[in-house]
Amino acid sequence: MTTMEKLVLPKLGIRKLIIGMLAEHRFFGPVDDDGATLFKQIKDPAELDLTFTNSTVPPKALLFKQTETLFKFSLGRSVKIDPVDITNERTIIFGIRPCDAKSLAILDQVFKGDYEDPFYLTRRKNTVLIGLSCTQPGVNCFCTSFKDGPASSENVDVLLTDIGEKYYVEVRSDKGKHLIASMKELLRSAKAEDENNVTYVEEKAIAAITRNMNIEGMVNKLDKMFENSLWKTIAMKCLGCGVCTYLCPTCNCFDIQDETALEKGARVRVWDSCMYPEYTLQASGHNPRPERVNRIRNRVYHKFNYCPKNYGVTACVGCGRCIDNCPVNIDIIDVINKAGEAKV
Amino acid sequence: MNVNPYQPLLATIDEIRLEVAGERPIKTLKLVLQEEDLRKRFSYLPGQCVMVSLFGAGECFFAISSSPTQKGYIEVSVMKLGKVTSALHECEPGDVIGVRGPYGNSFDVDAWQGKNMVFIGGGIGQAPLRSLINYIVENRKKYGKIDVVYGARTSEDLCFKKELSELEKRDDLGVHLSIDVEEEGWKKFVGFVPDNLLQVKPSPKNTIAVTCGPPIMIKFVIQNLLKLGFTEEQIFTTLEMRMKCGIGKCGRCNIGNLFVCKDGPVFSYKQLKNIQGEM
Amino acid sequence: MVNLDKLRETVKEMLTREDVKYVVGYEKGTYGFRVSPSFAFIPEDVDKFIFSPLCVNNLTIYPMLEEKLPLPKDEKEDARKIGIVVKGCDSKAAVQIIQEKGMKREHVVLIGVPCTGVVNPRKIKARFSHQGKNVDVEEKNGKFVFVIDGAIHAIPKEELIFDKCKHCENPTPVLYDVLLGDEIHSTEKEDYEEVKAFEERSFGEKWDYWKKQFERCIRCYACRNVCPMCYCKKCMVDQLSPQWVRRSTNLSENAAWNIMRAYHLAGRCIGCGECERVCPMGIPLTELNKKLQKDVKQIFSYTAGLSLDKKPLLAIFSPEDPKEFIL
Amino acid sequence: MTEFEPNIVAFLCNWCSYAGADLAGTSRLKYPPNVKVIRVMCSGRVNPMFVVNALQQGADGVLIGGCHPGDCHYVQGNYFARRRMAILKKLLEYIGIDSRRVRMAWVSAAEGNKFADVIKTVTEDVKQIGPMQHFRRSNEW
Repeated sequence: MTTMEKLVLPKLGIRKLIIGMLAEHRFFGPVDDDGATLFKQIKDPAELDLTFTNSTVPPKALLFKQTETLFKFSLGRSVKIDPVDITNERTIIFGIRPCDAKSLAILDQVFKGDYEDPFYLTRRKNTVLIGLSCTQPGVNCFCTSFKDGPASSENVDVLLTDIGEKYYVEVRSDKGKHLIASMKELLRSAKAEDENNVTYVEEKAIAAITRNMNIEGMVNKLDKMFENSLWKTIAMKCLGCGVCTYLCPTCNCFDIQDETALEKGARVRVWDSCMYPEYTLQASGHNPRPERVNRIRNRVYHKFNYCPKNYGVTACVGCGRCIDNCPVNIDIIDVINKAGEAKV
Repeated sequence: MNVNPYQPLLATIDEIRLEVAGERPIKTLKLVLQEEDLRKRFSYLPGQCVMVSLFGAGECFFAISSSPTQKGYIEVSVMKLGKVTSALHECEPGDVIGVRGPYGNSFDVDAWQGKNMVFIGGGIGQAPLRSLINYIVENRKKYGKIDVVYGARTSEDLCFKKELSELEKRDDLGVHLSIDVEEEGWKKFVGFVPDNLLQVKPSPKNTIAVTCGPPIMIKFVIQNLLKLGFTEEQIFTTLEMRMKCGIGKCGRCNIGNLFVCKDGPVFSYKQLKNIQGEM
Repeated sequence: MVNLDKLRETVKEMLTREDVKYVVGYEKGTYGFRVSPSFAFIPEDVDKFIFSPLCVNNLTIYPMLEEKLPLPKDEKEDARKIGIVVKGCDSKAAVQIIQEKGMKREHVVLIGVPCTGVVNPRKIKARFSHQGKNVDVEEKNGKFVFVIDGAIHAIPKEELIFDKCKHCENPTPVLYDVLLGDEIHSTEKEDYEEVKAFEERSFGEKWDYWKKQFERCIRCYACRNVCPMCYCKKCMVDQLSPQWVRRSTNLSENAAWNIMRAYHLAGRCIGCGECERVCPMGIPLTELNKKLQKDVKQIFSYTAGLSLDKKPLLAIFSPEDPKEFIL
Repeated sequence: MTEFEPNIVAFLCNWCSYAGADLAGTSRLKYPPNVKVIRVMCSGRVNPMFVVNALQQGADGVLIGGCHPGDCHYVQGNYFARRRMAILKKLLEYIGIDSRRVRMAWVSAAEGNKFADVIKTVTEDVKQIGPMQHFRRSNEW
């Protein structure tokens, strides 16, 4: 989808733009929540904090909820299932970073397919993504390692880039076009000078990204090093907590459990982590992945070997959250680069 | 978009047969879907599985142990082991549970027509094989020589005893039962299933071997089959992993990049040989 | 803080002993002010070892994380010792685990490091949020000193120090096999000021505060997995039959988790602050731990991690235990 | 508006307080019907998780009944329970739960009256504090 329109929006207009959107949409944006930045529903543009680098919990949590009721049931002799009506309220996620938007494109592939996941896909269909380019990438950002950038707009409907006292507005999809149509009076068409500013801002942001992960030929390399000692070395440090998977925008693993209260109950889907031993523990006591080395190797292979084989895309967008939040500094860039250099 | 693949169809437990008593009890549940037309349209092939859910306890991924030739119902054989299976063992006929599926691939019964078949089962692993065996026995003429090699820890742990004894009476197939430990009154083979297989010594010519049982047994059965001259295309197995969604979304049942619930549970040894992953 | 050569020399010598499997210490991290646990199996691995005010990890977790898988018949378990570099607070964790018979004293070799306070990672990250390149930090006469792109930064300790170090009562490890550097005596006394202040608030105010914190918890269990005292084979939240805590994330289950996590550390938590450091949502978990630490000291005059032969708090009782609340 | 009737869950130790409750019943003593009894073999059996779980599932107050110090059938069960509950009450207070919701009582097998009084006091206190909404399970999904 090439860029349809190139416009600019004076910063003063952003408030009116959002108020216009708040009218008929549930509007989610980055909010400072006691030190952690989260995507929350807001009622007033003032609640937004647009100085954030990236949110602690990725916006994936708005579509693939951490706790989701699949259906309710009543127990007793006559069991009855009452399905949950999957809300299709129109939603806007404002301020989503290009890497998180790409992660949604990756998750689409998992939740589509021969069995479609109605919860995620209904919300996805009814959500408009208004991206915000990164002008100050984080310490561990490495989206440029995946031929993406802090201002790439493939996976958003509208991309805003802060170019000083204006926002450069790129409309990339019909959804975006439709949304912007009703607010045309706030926008003006972009001039050449704005174009230069955008390229300048983008290049400055790209230059600020110092970290690089070399994933050239990584799928084949990993095929050859399943038994390599690198995994054991990394696994020694790992605590097996769920931080890296819970905060990863491309992780989609979940658990399904029943919750009951005497004569009624519900089947609930919750996030799960392949780093927990119970993830693959069988009732017989057999566990195909009993040790941390099996689990951490599986997590790396899932993202850099299995997903490329199954869906043709590396399940990593370079957001750096797993690096920032790992208690023992297991650094996925360091891991993959070491895998690249390993003698096989 | 409102089809919810996680929502099961309601089914009634029509009949419960106790196959094995003792510490590791196994019961076969005969499930009948409540809705008439769904019951007719529910078609499956041997080897496919269903997610059986007991509301309030959870869900389990079971191989359908009845043959598709038996219309109007499906059977699953449940060994009492964990939270949901224990709850299933408390059920009585008439209870209502949930069924969704069929999931996974199946045994390639059409491609195997005209071939000799050898089935090597261990313990509860006989459940998916029973579906296949009964299906092939129903279409006996289409297949060559048939050998059923099945073993369990004790004679009491042998599942589907009645059916096996009927098969033993037939002259157009061989049944080779075994138990792990010597028991008084047991005249057949004593020892592990892989050793029993070596003793039966099926010829690999134009033969398909299908095995299912605990991972450790599958490992040695495959080794012995290779010793007997079977090639990797002739060896098939069904695998078991912890399952939650059954439709390839929840990520946990992977062996390498293959999902047991979607790309399996039936795998050829050729597939498994060059897939790197933990079973 | 400690002479690096002495540290590396001691560890190298330790690795030559046949009864030591490996030694776990600290090495430079991969970016900014990060430090990472480092495992030395052979003397060459030791060249990476460092010790600086950035070394916040409590390494006594590692003996507890070793998975003991069933071994094939002929193989014998490799029961050699594990060497661990421990600061003052870390050593108290080792003492408490040994006191609870979580591990045997002879299973670990403790390399004690007298510690004069470590940097709070959140504070230094807030001030230098875009520091990509790895930085070494040293402590010189009351200041944390480090160089970034040629510019020397010397920041008074109070501004960056970890809160637990402000009133540290045991800068010198309470248990060690070898001590690197001479003992440091502290006259500090933990006064639990913030805890006492918080206790004065009304029930409503207290619940509003904790309600907001518990709602933010995403139940990733990093606080559990980083804690040396959390070494149960099957944590209560992982039990399915009966299932005490549901896996869904809402105020009720999050509150139950946080309450029981804090409760299970009563008389056991030695205040290393790891749980709060690793919480991705920044929930002030040490406040709960310090509250119980204060009460347990006041009511039962019991402090965790100080003596090997004392019995754990909840494994003993005394007739003089408080009884006024009993009808 | 109907008056708030608290839900009290009582873990009564089999040898003393349960027998005391029995005696209160056989002697036809009047005491509020709000209590739901769970018999445990000893007050030392009560895991603080039981108390938190009860509060989650709708209890407004929890009572742990045990034998008088020295009478415990298992000699020290009640001493351990006393120490555990003292700590749990402190923790609950710190997060804003009035600790009069979690009570302990020594009731011997012969103290039917005392059992009735204990139930009255606990029910009155909890009725006065109000319903326990803090972290109750909504079960609404």
